[in-house]
Amino acid sequence: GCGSSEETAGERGSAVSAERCEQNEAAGKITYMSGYYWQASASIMEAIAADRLGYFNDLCLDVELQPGSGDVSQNAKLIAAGKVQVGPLSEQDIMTSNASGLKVLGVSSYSNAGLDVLMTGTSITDLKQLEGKTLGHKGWVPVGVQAMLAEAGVDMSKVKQVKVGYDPGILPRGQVDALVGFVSNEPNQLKEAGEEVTVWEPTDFDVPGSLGAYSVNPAWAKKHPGAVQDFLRAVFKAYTYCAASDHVEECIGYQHDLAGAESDEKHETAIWRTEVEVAADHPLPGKFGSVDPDNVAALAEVVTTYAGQKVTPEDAASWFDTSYAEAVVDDADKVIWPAR
Amino acid sequence: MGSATIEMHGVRRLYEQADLVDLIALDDIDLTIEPGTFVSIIGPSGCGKSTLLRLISGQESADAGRITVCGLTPKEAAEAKAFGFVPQSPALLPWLSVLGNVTLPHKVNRRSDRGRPDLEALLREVGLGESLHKLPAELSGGMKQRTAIVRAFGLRPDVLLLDEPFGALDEFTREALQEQLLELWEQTRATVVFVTHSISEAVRLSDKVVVMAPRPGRITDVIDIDLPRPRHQEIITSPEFHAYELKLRDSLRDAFSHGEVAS
Amino acid sequence: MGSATIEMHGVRRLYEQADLVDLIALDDIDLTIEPGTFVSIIGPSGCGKSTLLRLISGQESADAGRITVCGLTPKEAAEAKAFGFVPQSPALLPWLSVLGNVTLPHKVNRRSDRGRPDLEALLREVGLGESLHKLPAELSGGMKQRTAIVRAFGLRPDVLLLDEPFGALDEFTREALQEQLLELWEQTRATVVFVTHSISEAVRLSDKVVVMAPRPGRITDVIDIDLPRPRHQEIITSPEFHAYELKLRDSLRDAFSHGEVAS
Amino acid sequence: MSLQPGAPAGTQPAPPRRTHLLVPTPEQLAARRLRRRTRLLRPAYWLPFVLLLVVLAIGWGIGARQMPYLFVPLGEIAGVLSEDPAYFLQNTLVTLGEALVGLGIGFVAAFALAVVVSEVAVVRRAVMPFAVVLSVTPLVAIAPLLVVALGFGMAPKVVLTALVCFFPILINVATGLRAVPGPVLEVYRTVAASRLEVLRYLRVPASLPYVFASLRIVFPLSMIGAVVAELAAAGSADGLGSVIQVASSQNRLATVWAAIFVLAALGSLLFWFVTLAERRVLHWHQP
Amino acid sequence: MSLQPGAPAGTQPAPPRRTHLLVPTPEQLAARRLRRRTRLLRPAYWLPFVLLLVVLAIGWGIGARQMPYLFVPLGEIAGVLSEDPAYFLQNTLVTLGEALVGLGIGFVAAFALAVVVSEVAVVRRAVMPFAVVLSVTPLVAIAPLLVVALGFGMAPKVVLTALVCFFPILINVATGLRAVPGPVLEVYRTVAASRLEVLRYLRVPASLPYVFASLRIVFPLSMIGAVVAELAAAGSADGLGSVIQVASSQNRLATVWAAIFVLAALGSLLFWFVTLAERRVLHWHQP
Ligand SMILES: Nc1ncnc2c1ncn2[C@@H]1O[C@H](COP(=O)(O)OP(=O)(O)OP(=O)(O)O)[C@@H](O)[C@H]1O
Ligand SMILES: Nc1ncnc2c1ncn2[C@@H]1O[C@H](COP(=O)(O)OP(=O)(O)OP(=O)(O)O)[C@@H](O)[C@H]1O
Ligand SMILES: [Mg+2]
Ligand SMILES: [Mg+2]
Repeated sequence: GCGSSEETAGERGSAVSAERCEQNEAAGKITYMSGYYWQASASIMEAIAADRLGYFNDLCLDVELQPGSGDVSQNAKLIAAGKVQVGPLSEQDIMTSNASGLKVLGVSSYSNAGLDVLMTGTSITDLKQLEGKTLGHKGWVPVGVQAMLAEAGVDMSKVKQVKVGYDPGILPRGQVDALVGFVSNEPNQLKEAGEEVTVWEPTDFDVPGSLGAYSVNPAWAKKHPGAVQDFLRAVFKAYTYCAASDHVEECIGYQHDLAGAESDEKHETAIWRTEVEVAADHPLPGKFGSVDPDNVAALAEVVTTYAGQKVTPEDAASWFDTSYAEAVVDDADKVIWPAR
Repeated sequence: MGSATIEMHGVRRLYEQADLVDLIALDDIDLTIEPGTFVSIIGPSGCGKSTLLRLISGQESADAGRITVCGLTPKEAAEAKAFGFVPQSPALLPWLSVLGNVTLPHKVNRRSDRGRPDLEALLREVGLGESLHKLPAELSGGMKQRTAIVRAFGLRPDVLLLDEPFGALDEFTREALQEQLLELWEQTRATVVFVTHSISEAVRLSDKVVVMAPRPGRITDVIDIDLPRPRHQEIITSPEFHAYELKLRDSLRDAFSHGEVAS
Repeated sequence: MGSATIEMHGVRRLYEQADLVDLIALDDIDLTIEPGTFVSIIGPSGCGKSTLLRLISGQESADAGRITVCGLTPKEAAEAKAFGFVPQSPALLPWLSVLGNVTLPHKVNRRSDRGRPDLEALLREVGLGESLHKLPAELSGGMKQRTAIVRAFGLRPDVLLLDEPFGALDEFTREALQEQLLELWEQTRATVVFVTHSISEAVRLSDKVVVMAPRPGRITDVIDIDLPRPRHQEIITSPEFHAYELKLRDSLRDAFSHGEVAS
Repeated sequence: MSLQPGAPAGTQPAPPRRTHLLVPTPEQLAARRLRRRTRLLRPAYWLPFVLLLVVLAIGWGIGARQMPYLFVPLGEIAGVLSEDPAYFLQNTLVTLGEALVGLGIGFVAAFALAVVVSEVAVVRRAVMPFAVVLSVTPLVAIAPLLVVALGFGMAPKVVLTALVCFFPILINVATGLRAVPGPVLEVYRTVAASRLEVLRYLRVPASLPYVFASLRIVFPLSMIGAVVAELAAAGSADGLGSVIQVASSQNRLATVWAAIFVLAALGSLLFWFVTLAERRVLHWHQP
Repeated sequence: MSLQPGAPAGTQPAPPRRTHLLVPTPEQLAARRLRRRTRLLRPAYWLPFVLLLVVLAIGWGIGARQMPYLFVPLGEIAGVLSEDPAYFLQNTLVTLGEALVGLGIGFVAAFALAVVVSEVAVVRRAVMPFAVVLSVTPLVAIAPLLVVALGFGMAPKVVLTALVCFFPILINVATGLRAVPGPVLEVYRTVAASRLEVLRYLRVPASLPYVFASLRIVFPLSMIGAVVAELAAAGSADGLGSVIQVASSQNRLATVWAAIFVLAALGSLLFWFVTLAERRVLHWHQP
């Protein structure tokens, strides 16, 4: 390295050798697009923090942050088209995208627990009670939730499905009986509004998922493997930093600067804390930040069953490459910093 | 009610212009039109001929003076459906046939004391028998204007007002329509007020010609035409006719130079 | 080039109708117009007067026969900028001033062998001196038509074509414009072809009147008018004038009855 | 009648002398008839269109190869359409239904308001500024809120479509009701026609050409309104807008393009249908 | 000149006798002037509008109480606006910028095509059917694809706005270029004016009223286009469309309504601006 320590970040190339610095610079401008605006979610929050803490700069990475619209398929298209080099895509989304011809490569994740959940009124004590009732979703029901409902023995043909907007208030108002959401978002909103709901998590039904997964454009990754590694190095370090209770407020501050005055700090803090907690409760079997091959195989089956796209475990394995993440984390699950 | 007297005393009509000054469109008009007579009004453009018709038919009110039609105010006379009006353009409704155009005014003019005349016969009489069900777009200019005349006559009005009805027609069509107008009038003997630009037309048709001058709009002369009726087309080659034309021309020239009129 | 002879021999013009039958708009037209003469064309509506003008100016081609203007084909003559045209409506561009309207044709008509006349002087001569910079919307009908005439005269054309230029004007304005037209013509001595509906207008203006009849459009009579020039307004009250009017009227009546014309 | 002119050429049954007409021989006539009938079949008419079509199709093909995440080979799109036409038909009918019901409601409301507005100055002064504001408001942004207010099913889509169609109809009809020429009004005012009679016999018929002009705009617009509502606000997963949304979320681009093509074709059809209906109804009107 | 008519009334400097005019006394004149100047201030003009405004505001208030998840008290909306006006101003400028650039591009393209189409029949027959198809295509559905093709930043928004504005301008201008009266064309054809001259001196000026008619439509439409693009397409989080999207996802209804109100106000302003510009530029034109 260039002899700089962890504490004195901020000088260009301070955490990387001159040679590697040159290589990273050769990778050019790296466009990162978030999953959903500047929400304080895993895979967004730490990218913002890495930028603001100067980690990208320390590694000679020229990263430009772009907010995504929340449309997963569009994010996948942008990565496949090379308009975006790095972005969050859940492992199941990586599979469905590749299955429909969009080449994206999964490179990391924080946990096998999914964030997609189902919320119901407290009167629902068994998911089977949803038969004959109305279920609201934002365009489609995520495969994880579908798998959970199937595990619970629900006959989906007996559930009326409707597309709804962003307002979770329709659940307590009784316009729908069940509502698809994110574990970190809607339940917190409803709690804050003083509404009691039951949250059903697919993880509790042993349905595989993923949390905070990153994907990259495969052609670009092949050309610049060092840049992929160092990008992950920076965001992993930032994740660890922001996950520490002492730093949450600071990191939310960075997020708030980008999201603007209208962003609700309290709510964003709740999102971040929830997701970090889920990840901590369901750690990966392998190294921190890697991709679990067993999880991928299990997800391939779920996708084949519920997304209507045939994905063999072999295909699925070829769409992930865990070597980038494994190269930047040591055996004690500590991010290697500075780069060797 | 029968045919009707029109009386105007000291009538004045003002229009406020864009510069806030009042334009005197008509000033100090005194005119009595006997029942059943055919009166033409002639004068340069802008002398207030159309304004005069609008005052008689109650579409506008005078700013000074008094107007009566059969002893009623113009508005009352219009309510009593005393008027028929033929404008310069035929003003037919393009979506109605000739017959439809002629009968529509009756739908809005149900007056108890007179039945509806046989409009088809009237149309046939003016040579439109084969065009009853044609649309205006399929008619020549003269045919349209004949339809407009029958539309007004069909109302059997006490007062028939015509505002340059033949202005857009060529000379021969015009003469033919003048003849038909006279024949229809001789059947009904309504009181007719006929606005025209043409000297020979005024002489041919009228019992009396009112000459007007502009700025302000006023009556400068009233000339009686003592030619025998019925007046057929040949009359216009007669020396008496020519003499009346010359007399009217002189009177009109005065009106023009007095008014320093725009062309 | 100077003033120009127009010759037509056996000219015929057909229009295919909606029912696929050919309408003979003009048939067997033989006509020679001497250079510098003023020729009027009169006839019932639809007898092909406008078609004749369009053929002479090369806007349409004859289906049979031969037309020459100064020995050239009409298209060549138009390319050589031989024509000036005054339509029935003044056809001014509403966004240009009087002066702008009169000068625009020169921009598209740069002919080397004649300079641009003093258009402002010409406009002043016809009484538009104070209106040079007015827009058409601010002008009366007569003023607009005078602008259209100056626009054509300003081109110093060899052949001036006028298609019922005064049809929309009242009698007195019309007479005043006739006078101005004659004066301008006497200055330039262009060959003039003047289409009209009015008998007295044709007699007043022309050296020669061509009478046409419709169905098919054809020439039925050519009458020479041997009245002295300059002809001022008083001439129309003279007995000679009246005699010519009657003669032309008779000739026209024949054209009307022959043609069984629509009105 | 001493000098009664006859009817114009071609309108009398058989005038005695018709030398002004050059009746073609039966062979000529047949040739002319054929020429006219086959006018639209002549290459000069359809060739430019077909050529551009081919150029665009080739361009599309190249695009599909260059940007496979954006364009899809036309064959694939056709394949999707022909594989399950019932699916597309059913969803098309849903969207069409929403569009037409919304258009109907919007039309009745706009026409009624146009009549009131053109008759009562007070209402005009009150309403028209708001109508302008409504026309410039991006209704897409309101669509999600409408769902919340009106629940699922057709209601929010119909309301959005009605709102989208409202303004063009209002403006056109209000203009059309004023399109009665002054002299005609004078004629009927001299026989003391009531306001209602003037409205019924003069103003409403005179407004028909304007009504059709507005229909030519709002018929396709209503489809767009319904799709926007489905995209932004959807309730049930029916309709072409929902098809696009779901397929696009699953990266089934061929289905997305198939739905867009169906929409464009349907919109063109509606446009052409109004044009045809106008020619029928307004045979008296020559623009 | 023996009989030279003078100029019409009111246009000569000071005709000798003006008894046809009744010049009011200075007091009368002052009163009339005041009356005319204050015309728009008279209650008959603004009262109906204000009354309806009040009624709507009250209705809104009731709605806000009945459906709090849909309407927000106006006070709250005003609060949001006044709290951080810079935020709204900046986002408004972004959307306005996208809208105007897109409009500019769409205008130039549509005008150029209209000229070509009106001059060359072959191009007309080839292009017009596709223009109709384009006009009936729901571009919203294509917006996400445009982002993929064009990347982030203004490009996809500008292109979408240009596409939205394209058709109304094309149709209007193509009509306008044909609006030269026949007799005028005849006059200039008899002096053998070239096609280019006819285009430049006759057709283009004659089309101006139609150009303005289309601008009255597309100025507000361009704002809607930009917002739709922002709503449907990812990219930067700027612009009022993004404000609506983000706020709506966070259930900050007051901000959503504030942004919609800003959009409606801005659209009305653009509409009014075009109307004003038209009155200036087309002083020669009386519709
Ligand atoms: N509604 C109006 N507002 C203002 N001025 C008017 C109005 N109607 C007519 N005038 C003016 O009143 C005068 C008389 O107009 P009017 O139409 O009666 O003349 P006219 O004799 O019928 O002319 P023309 O022969 O051209 O029809 C003209 O100067 C005209 O400009
Ligand atoms: N472009 C055309 N297509 C078909 N028929 C035409 C065309 N132009 C003129 N005609 C027909 O040719 C005949 C002569 O028309 P033209 O306009 O020359 O008559 P005109 O003497 O000028 O009549 P008017 O006095 O009414 O102007 C008419 O029967 C007319 O219907
Ligand atoms: Mg008048
Ligand atoms: Mg003609």
